[in-house]
Amino acid sequence: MKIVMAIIKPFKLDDVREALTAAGVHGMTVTEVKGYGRQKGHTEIYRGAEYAVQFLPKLKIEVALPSDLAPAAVEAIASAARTGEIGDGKVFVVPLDHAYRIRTGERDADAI
Amino acid sequence: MKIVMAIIKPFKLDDVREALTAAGVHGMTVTEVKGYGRQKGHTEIYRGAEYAVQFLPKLKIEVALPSDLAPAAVEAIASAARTGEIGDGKVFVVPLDHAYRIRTGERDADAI
Amino acid sequence: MKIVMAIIKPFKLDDVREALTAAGVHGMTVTEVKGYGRQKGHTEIYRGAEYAVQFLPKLKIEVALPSDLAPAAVEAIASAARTGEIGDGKVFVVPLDHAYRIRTGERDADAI
Amino acid sequence: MKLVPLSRTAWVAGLGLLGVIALSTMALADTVAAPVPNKGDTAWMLTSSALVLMMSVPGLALFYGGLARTKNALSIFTQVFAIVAMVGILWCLYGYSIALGDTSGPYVAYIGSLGKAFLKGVTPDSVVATFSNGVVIPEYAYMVFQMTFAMITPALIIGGLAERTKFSAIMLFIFLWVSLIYFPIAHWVWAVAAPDDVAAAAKALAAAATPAAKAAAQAKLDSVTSAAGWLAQAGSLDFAGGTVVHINSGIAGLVGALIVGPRLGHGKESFPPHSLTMTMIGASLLWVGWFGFNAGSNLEANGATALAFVNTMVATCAAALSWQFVEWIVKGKPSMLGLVSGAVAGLVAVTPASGFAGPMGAIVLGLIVSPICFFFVSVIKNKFGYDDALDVFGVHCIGGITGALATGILVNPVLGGVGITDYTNFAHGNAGTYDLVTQMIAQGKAVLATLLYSGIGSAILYKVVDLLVGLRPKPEAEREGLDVTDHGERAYNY
Amino acid sequence: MKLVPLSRTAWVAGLGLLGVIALSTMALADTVAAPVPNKGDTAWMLTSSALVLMMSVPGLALFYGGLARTKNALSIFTQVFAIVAMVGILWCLYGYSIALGDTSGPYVAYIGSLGKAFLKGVTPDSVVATFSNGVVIPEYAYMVFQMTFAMITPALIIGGLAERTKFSAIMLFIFLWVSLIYFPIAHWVWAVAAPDDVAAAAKALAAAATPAAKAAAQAKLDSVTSAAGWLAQAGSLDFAGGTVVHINSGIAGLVGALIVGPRLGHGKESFPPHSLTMTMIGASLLWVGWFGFNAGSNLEANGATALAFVNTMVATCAAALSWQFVEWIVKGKPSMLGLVSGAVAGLVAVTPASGFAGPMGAIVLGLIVSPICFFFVSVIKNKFGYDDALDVFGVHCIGGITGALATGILVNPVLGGVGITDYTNFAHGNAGTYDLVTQMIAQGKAVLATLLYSGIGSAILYKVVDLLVGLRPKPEAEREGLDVTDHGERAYNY
Amino acid sequence: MKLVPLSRTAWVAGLGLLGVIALSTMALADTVAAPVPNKGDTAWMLTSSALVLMMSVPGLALFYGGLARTKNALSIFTQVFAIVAMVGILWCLYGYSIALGDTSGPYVAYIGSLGKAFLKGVTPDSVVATFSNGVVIPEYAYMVFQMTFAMITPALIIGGLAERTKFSAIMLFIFLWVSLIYFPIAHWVWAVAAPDDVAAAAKALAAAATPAAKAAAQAKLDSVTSAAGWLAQAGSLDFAGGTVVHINSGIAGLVGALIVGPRLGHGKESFPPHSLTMTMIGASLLWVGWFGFNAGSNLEANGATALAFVNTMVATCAAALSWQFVEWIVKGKPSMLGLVSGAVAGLVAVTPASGFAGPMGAIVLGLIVSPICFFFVSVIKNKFGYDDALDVFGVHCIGGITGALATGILVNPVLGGVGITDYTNFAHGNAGTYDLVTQMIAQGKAVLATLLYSGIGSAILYKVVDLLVGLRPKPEAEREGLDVTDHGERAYNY
Ligand SMILES: Nc1ncnc2c1ncn2[C@@H]1O[C@H](COP(=O)(O)OP(=O)(O)O)[C@@H](O)[C@H]1O
Ligand SMILES: Nc1ncnc2c1ncn2[C@@H]1O[C@H](COP(=O)(O)OP(=O)(O)O)[C@@H](O)[C@H]1O
Ligand SMILES: Nc1ncnc2c1ncn2[C@@H]1O[C@H](COP(=O)(O)OP(=O)(O)O)[C@@H](O)[C@H]1O
Repeated sequence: MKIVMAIIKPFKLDDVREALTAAGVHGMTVTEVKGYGRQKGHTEIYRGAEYAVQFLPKLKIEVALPSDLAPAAVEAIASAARTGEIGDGKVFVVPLDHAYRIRTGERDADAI
Repeated sequence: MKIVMAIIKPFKLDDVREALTAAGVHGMTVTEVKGYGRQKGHTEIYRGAEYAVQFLPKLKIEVALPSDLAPAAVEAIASAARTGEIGDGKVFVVPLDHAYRIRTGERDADAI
Repeated sequence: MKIVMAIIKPFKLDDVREALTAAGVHGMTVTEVKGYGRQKGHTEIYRGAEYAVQFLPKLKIEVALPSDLAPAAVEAIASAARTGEIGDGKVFVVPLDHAYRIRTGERDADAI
Repeated sequence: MKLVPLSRTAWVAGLGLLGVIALSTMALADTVAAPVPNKGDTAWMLTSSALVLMMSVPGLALFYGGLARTKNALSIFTQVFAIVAMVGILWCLYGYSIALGDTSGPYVAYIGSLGKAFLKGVTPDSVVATFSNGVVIPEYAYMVFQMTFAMITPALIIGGLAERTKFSAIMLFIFLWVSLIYFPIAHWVWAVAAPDDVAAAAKALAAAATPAAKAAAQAKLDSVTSAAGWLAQAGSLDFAGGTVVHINSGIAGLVGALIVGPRLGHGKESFPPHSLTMTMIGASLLWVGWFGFNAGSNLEANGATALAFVNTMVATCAAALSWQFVEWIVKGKPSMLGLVSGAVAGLVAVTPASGFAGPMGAIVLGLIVSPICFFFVSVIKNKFGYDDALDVFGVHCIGGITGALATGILVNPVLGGVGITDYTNFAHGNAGTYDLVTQMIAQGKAVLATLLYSGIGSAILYKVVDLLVGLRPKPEAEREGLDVTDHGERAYNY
Repeated sequence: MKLVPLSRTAWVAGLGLLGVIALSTMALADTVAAPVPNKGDTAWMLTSSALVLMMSVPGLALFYGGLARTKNALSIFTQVFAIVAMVGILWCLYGYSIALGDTSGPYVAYIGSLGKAFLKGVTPDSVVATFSNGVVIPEYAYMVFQMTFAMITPALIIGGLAERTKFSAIMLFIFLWVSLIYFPIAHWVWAVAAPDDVAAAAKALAAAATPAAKAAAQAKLDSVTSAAGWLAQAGSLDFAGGTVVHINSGIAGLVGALIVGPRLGHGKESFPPHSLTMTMIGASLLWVGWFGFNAGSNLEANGATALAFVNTMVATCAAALSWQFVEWIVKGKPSMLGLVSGAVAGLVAVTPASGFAGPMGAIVLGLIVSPICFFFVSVIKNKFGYDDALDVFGVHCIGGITGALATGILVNPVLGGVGITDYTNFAHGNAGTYDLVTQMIAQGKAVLATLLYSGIGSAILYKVVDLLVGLRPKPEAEREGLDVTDHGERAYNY
Repeated sequence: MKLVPLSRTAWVAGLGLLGVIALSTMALADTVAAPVPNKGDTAWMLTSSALVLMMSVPGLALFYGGLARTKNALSIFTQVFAIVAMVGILWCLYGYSIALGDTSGPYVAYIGSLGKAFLKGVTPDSVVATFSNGVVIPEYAYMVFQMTFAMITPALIIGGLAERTKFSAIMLFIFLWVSLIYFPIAHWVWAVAAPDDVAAAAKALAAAATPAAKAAAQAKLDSVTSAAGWLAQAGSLDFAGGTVVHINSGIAGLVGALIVGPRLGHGKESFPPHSLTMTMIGASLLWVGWFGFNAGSNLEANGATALAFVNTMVATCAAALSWQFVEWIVKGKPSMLGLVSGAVAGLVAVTPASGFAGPMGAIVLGLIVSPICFFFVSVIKNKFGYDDALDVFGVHCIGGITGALATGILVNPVLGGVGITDYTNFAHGNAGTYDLVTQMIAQGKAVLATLLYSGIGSAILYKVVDLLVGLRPKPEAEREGLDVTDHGERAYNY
């Protein structure tokens, strides 16, 4: 099993969720994060003080899934989240050893 | 070593923390997240506009621990977080290669 | 490839970002989290009610990088984030199978 | 609200004197012109009415809502705002008439009549008496000023019910409560004879030549002076609503907290206030608006109004500091919530006393009320385990009782109070003379009557509402929060 | 703003009568002393002015800003605050003069002159007439009270443009709009002859002995009565600004929403309000401040002022409840946003009626306006797909039309209204007698004139501004949010 | 606060004239009745007092608190609220007496006496003089109005100390500061002779027949006119507190910033405001409340009050726009914080001028003050590296100096000012005639005296407090935030 973890632009969430659903993924967890990368930030000015804001708001999506579904999920996310502009984000795939569903105690493939 | 990562209902945090402590785990990191899954959301109405809110507030708990402690931690979390209602959440176990304690420079088992 | 994930004290973010940049890492994702560990919390009092607050605000930094860069990144983070006081946090290294850049479709080493 | 009708016999005896004075000053103009409102008074009463509305929305809504958890913040706001709106209409339909507008009818000591239902007969030219002879204000201004009191009082109750009571239940309960409990109690305390009517009747009595005329005039005078609420007749002092507003709502809130039961997780989970910033704004606007409440209760803009204003200022300052220092000593840290809770406790306590005490008395009252309320919200509440979520009992009821009783003491001129000085003070012997025991009995009577009538009456109404629509939401709904389940909204979408 | 000049012939005929009355009361003092302001009136007008400023900042800023998304919250606050500041200056430079201060010049039915530009000649001793004979207030108080109306009206427009219009475009548009649309319309409706001038002219006419003198006096009288805006002369009733403020800004907002186009993601993404807490505070402060707006519009502090105050209170209560119950029935849940939207709709609707209707009429108006506005914001808006982001059309324009038309009905004394009772009502025959058809025609004329002039004029101005500086930001800038891209700030850094 | 005692000789010479006028108008009623307060004035003063309280809480608390970081938000709120509460009590105990209530005693040019400590002798019937002959207001209203000034002034200081000073240190410092610095300076500027006392003394002098009687009368007159603060005697104009409030607090804040030292991380970390929404609300409520501050300072409700109101409105508008445009040009973007900072700078600058300048002068003042303050907060502050966290020096002290000096120019009737027109203007030769140099010297004297006395005095007090309780929290405590470490709370628990 894998965890597919994607960093995307916030307004792409609905598109990504729909693409994942279409790809057969029916659960995910989303976190508000701040990203630093090539995309340049902006300057904020508060009276005398100017701040270069380098961290930009992003969303992190985590999806646990069977390994064979991972490529399709990555593809679904990537195509739904793409705008072509810098800062579109990343998709990472990390190994997942075990999964449990708390409500039922189901495990691994049954749990996700 | 493993990282046990659990998605739970927010009001279960204290129960889970206590159960983990009882299981010998003395450190954890908690993140506010939004979950999408089988549990149905609700509708919000703002003047003319109705929105189906599908993401529900959850907490993500991350615990780094020696591999042998993982099953007990998973069990502790699962039993403390269970209500039996849909949406209770998941527990995931992912591999952890290394750990360091910043303050002391201790490593791996000593660090967690 | 690895994901280096660090829990640090919030006011150390800028130092850590600079240290990582110096170490050749040019992207990262930051999440506001709450940490529980040895560092003691504080008590809050709201009229009659006293609450022991055990979770303290921390930042989680996630950096995806080639495996050979990981030790340097860990070292950079650890030395930049160290105050020597309890609660300085942890650095974890977890395996990363694949990485994609959404904008370009680049993969793995090219993506990060 | 400083009318203090004494016992009927005192009235009757005393009025002879007044009549003579009245006669002499009116000698030149037998058909004296009806008094017209002074525009300064009208300006002040309208300003005061706006200020009291601001106490409810946004003041109380924020003070209470900030203390709730995020998931119930909107439910608090909605309840306060909707109660204000509903009571505004009820007040026009019948509330004003039965509480204050039409003090006629067979049970006039207990409730008025419907002669001014739907504001019948009220016009821009209608005037009502103030507490000074010959001074009137537009009836619309008086009506709307009193409306704002009827709006905020029931809204206070939800402090005891917060975070766990259905919106439908709250609306039904408040509809019944304001009709059956608030309107009568407001009548008991604040329905009084107009000074000019008393003077006119007394004048007629003094002028009566024949025994028959004398008897008729006496009867007329009796009827004027007895057309007052029973607590007013009993001599209870309540300048701006210690009993009517604070004890009344506070006890209803406590009874509600007991009947509805504690919030899920009470005593186990922590319920920290979701935004003390909002609570601070709310407390501040309560303070600012309270000048309308207290100083507006003088119904005109004169030196006595300024005194009520000053007392409202300094009792609040003293109580805020006092709470903070008690907390600093007892808990080790002086919290902002403690500071503003003290301010509200001071405002509550000075409400009945604001027109009667002197500033130094008001300061002492402020210093005293905070430790008492602090003790209730931090010791008594925990000991008995009732979940008075936003402390309407601990602050409003206890603060109101403290203030109501202290008023009986602080009115004493020896302590800097104004004494029993209003237009009723012309009676024989001890009438108008301050007597501690007499006054404390009158104060105690009002406190007890309010506690009993409102406490028992509210209990019955909660049970009725529970039968009709159910007081409490389902546990899942309570867990999810009333904002989403009752109102389909969330307070914040950052 | 309750001056109701009837047709010129009615005036002329009627004034003879008035002259006689005036003469007799003035017989003893031929050189009658100039009236001086009553301090109660002055206090009330200054209080009212502060209240109306509070409606804009922070009231409207919060009401609107809370409904925006976090990333545009500051842009709303900035726009409201900067509009207020800019219009305050423009009002002093020329706005006051051409709208109300100098009602002379060749096109006086449509616009005044520049005689008081830069407030020339206004001193602490200058006074202006109210609606009562012999009652004046300091001109500075009148000028600043009316300034606050000119400040808030254009700020309302941004409800239609929110979250997608450049700050520079908004400032330029508002500068043009207030100068070319607001100032004239305010003149049409509110520029009227002073009662004392009319009385003096009538008196002179009555006293004129020779035909030549009579003709001269008649000419003078004509010139006095015709120095009024054309809608005022047409007999349209608009107590505090149903047409001038709400229809005017509401239609300009709709036209703006259409020309600027919908927000990116409109109809696809959800745009939940970022802080309904702020919206609640804003709505509450609008309500509190609106007493200055409506009751202040009587220009003095008397019983009629109190009536306007009461109407403002009860229409709001009724409309808040009414919206909530409609929503409860139609959508299944009573939301807080619905409740406060209803309150604002009620405030809007009662604005033109506040000095004319009786309280029961105001309640009915409140009950009616909310379903109408609800229908527009939840059905019509979705059906036609325009993106009136903060519902300035659905609430202000529609509510304003409802109120403007209802005023024509509710002023009827049979329905508890005050009737056509002001100083113009001395004319022959039916003058001063309420007539439904006549009145509704007058009301309809004002509504239509405002819709057309403001609608078309605004469209032209938007196009001009688009050419000059561009209305809309780049899509990336709109995505990122105007707070950062226009102002370089973020509202919250928790 | 527009009393302008000229030099003693000018007084004496001039009063003969006044005496004659006074005599003639009083000829008919030798034993003239004591003036009674006008209810419009009383209503206005009470309204103003409530408005000024609203400036402090919640206004200033929000304006400042919003600029702080989340972890220190409550500490700001608590400090402002607690200072207000403490000073309210101190004012009653002795502050009022020594500052304004009892202008007797040997050092009356520098400080009053304790004759009204504990408000001894003040009753609802006590009155105090205004700036018009024969016009009085209730002493309680005057006392509480001035109390609100004593409350807000020290609260402003914390802008310089924010986010790094212990609560206990702040409370102790403010206790000392208000007692030893504010009360005296308020006395210097605002303790003046009552117009009626001057008139009565002058009348007695004019009536004195024998040389002995003349000498006695002259001595009496001298004693009346010299019972004033030394800056008042020097002819400094400060209508509502440019020196007493803003320069005074601003310099104390700067000295504090220097002594306490910069916040941890200053110059390295970014300290963005945690909620500009709160700052906007705060600035708006400061504006609304400031009408009480400035227009209330006229002590009655007349045309001059309306002028002060207008000036307060338009200077603020002009300064808000001015700051915004400067920022737009210099920094590339017009920020909301800039806009509202400009508004506050305008309010500060117009404070001393509000009753003296004409509206056009006030607009110019507003346009000028913002660039000056902008320069200080964005260039000077960075250059010198002091950490005036919330810019109390850059906005209040610099704005206050600008306003105080500009007042000396704008009062010139040629520039639309009211001139040196009050009751002192009856003197020989140039008395009452505006002279630029004379006036600027008087203004400069007040500015300098305030800067020196407050600057040096504050430095000493900070050192004393540092010795007694320590000014600064431990670094860990400062890192964690004062909300948790000083008060045991957090502002938000979303
Ligand atoms: N090495 C990395 N590790 C973790 N997250 C990263 C890394 N590089 C980039 N990111 C995340 O991806 C986001 C987009 O990256 P950026 O370099 O700005 O644009 P792009 O993905 O288009 O190349 C960043 O804001 C950050 O959240
Ligand atoms: N495949 C998944 N990957 C990551 N998180 C998931 C996944 N499926 C569910 N979750 C998380 O678990 C939560 C609960 O899942 P849900 O399907 O609603 O209920 P249950 O766990 O009872 O089956 C979701 O809200 C989401 O946060
Ligand atoms: N076993 C763990 N798993 C995940 N996070 C942990 C673990 N132990 C500690 N942490 C995180 O590290 C932070 C610091 O840990 P703590 O024990 O307080 O201090 P130190 O790192 O100095 O020993 C905690 O607040 C928590 O966020």
